[in-house]
Amino acid sequence: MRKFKIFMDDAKEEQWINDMASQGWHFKSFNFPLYSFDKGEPAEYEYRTEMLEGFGYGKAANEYLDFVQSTGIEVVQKRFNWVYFRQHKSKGNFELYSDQSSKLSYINRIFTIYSTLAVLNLIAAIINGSVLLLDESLRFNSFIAGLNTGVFIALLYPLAKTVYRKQNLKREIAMYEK
Amino acid sequence: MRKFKIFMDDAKEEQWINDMASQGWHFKSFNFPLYSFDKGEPAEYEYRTEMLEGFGYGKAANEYLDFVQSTGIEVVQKRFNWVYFRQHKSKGNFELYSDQSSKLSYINRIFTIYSTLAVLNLIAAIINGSVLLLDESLRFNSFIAGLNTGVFIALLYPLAKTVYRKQNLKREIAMYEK
Amino acid sequence: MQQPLTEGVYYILLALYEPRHGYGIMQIVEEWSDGRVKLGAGTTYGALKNLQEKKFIETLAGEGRKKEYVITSLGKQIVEAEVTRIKELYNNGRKIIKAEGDL
Amino acid sequence: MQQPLTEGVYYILLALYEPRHGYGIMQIVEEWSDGRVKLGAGTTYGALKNLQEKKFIETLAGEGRKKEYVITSLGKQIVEAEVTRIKELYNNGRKIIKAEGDL
Repeated sequence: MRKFKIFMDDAKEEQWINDMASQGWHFKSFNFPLYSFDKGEPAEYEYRTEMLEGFGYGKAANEYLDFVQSTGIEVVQKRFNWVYFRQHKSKGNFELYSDQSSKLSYINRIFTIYSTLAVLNLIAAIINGSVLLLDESLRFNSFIAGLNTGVFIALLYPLAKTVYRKQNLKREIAMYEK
Repeated sequence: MRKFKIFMDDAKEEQWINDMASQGWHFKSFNFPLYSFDKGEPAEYEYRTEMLEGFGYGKAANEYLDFVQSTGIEVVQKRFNWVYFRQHKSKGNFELYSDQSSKLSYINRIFTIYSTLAVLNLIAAIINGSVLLLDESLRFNSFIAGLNTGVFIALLYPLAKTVYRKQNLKREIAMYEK
Repeated sequence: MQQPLTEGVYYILLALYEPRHGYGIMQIVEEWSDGRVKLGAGTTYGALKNLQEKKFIETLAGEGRKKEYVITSLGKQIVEAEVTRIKELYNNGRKIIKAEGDL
Repeated sequence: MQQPLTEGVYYILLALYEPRHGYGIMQIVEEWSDGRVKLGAGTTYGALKNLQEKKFIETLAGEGRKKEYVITSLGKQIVEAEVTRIKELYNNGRKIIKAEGDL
């Protein structure tokens, strides 16, 4: 089965894939903007997504994926630095990060990527927009400024969600060791 | 005694005040750009500086300062959200934050302030600079763009130092509980 | 599931089995740990704020510097679960280290 | 001054008094803690990296999935100091809770 879907929030995407799995639709692959599923037993697998460090290639990424697989976790799909994992429910609860400080460092990784993209788009939008202020005939700048502004606004949502998750974790970490 | 000095880095300012104290010059006040010292016994006091939350006024700030003073620590000077504390050496080692997670949340507070200022100045510099690209007669924008760029560059130093301190602490926190 | 408490929070909760003010907490914790744990004033203040929000401790009558804190029954449950967890860590550690010593 | 280790790092170090690979560590820690501590694969991987950098553990021969880790003598010193610290926490906690029970 295929489904058309676009997510702005990685936590929501993961939740949706797990909801589908609990109905017997097991995630197979995502090729923008289509998700493919196989029919199976309901609630057989638990899925987790992860953004790898850097661009998701090279020795470090391979070593990490190899390690994760050696613990019985399957890599369902890897696209650049974005990975879909799953584990059979018979092996119990499935979390890649089991303590607060490693959860926080993972969220910081996501935050860095989103905020870098947002700042770059904001700067580009401002440059193109400022140029427009003085010469309205520059149609191309107008298009690019609009595009940058759109991307910037679209990024504010996942960025705000990430900041919210960071704040919650930090509050916990001040009191609990993990 | 008075000394003319400007610091871009709060850790270096604190270090310098403690170096002066170890020579018998006890920090009394700072009124930009002059530091005043009183002559006393060498190495009698240990000094700590802190950036309070928000603007340093209101009930929360007063409650906090009251609490700190109740443990025998003196408030030497408070300027907006910037406070100079000291404690007599006979009371032992003096640290406001004794564990990694509270140190980290304090460094995050400093980081937020520096990075907000830096981003605001960068944006202002870009707007004024872009306008100049198309109309070189705008002298005032030129001055402001230069000023913003200067402030932005000046802020990169404390910002980089803060990021460095953050990274070090986070590495520790992943392994050690405090 | 009980989450591990930080050392500072654990000792602050233990100290508040008797009502104490902030500085009193810092002094008794230093004494109990034989000088090892010196809580900073900023750290203690932040922890007391958090623990009040979580309702693990509460304030008694008293204003400002004389404000006294005491552990709640919820706080006591947390401490007891934590002592059980620490006992598990201690027993496992002692077992492994001792086995090593016998070699 | 010994800094408190996180629970996960403490158990990983204890597990490596015998050479083990990553998954072996996760299994023995779950067993020792009676199912309470389930280390995530990402958390374990990150901790092993950090502990190697600090020279608290080292790798034995073996590649990729079969790579085995073992504690160093520096790591053992750290664990022993940690057991001493945990014993202090345990004794203080037991003392206070027990005094309470007598009331």
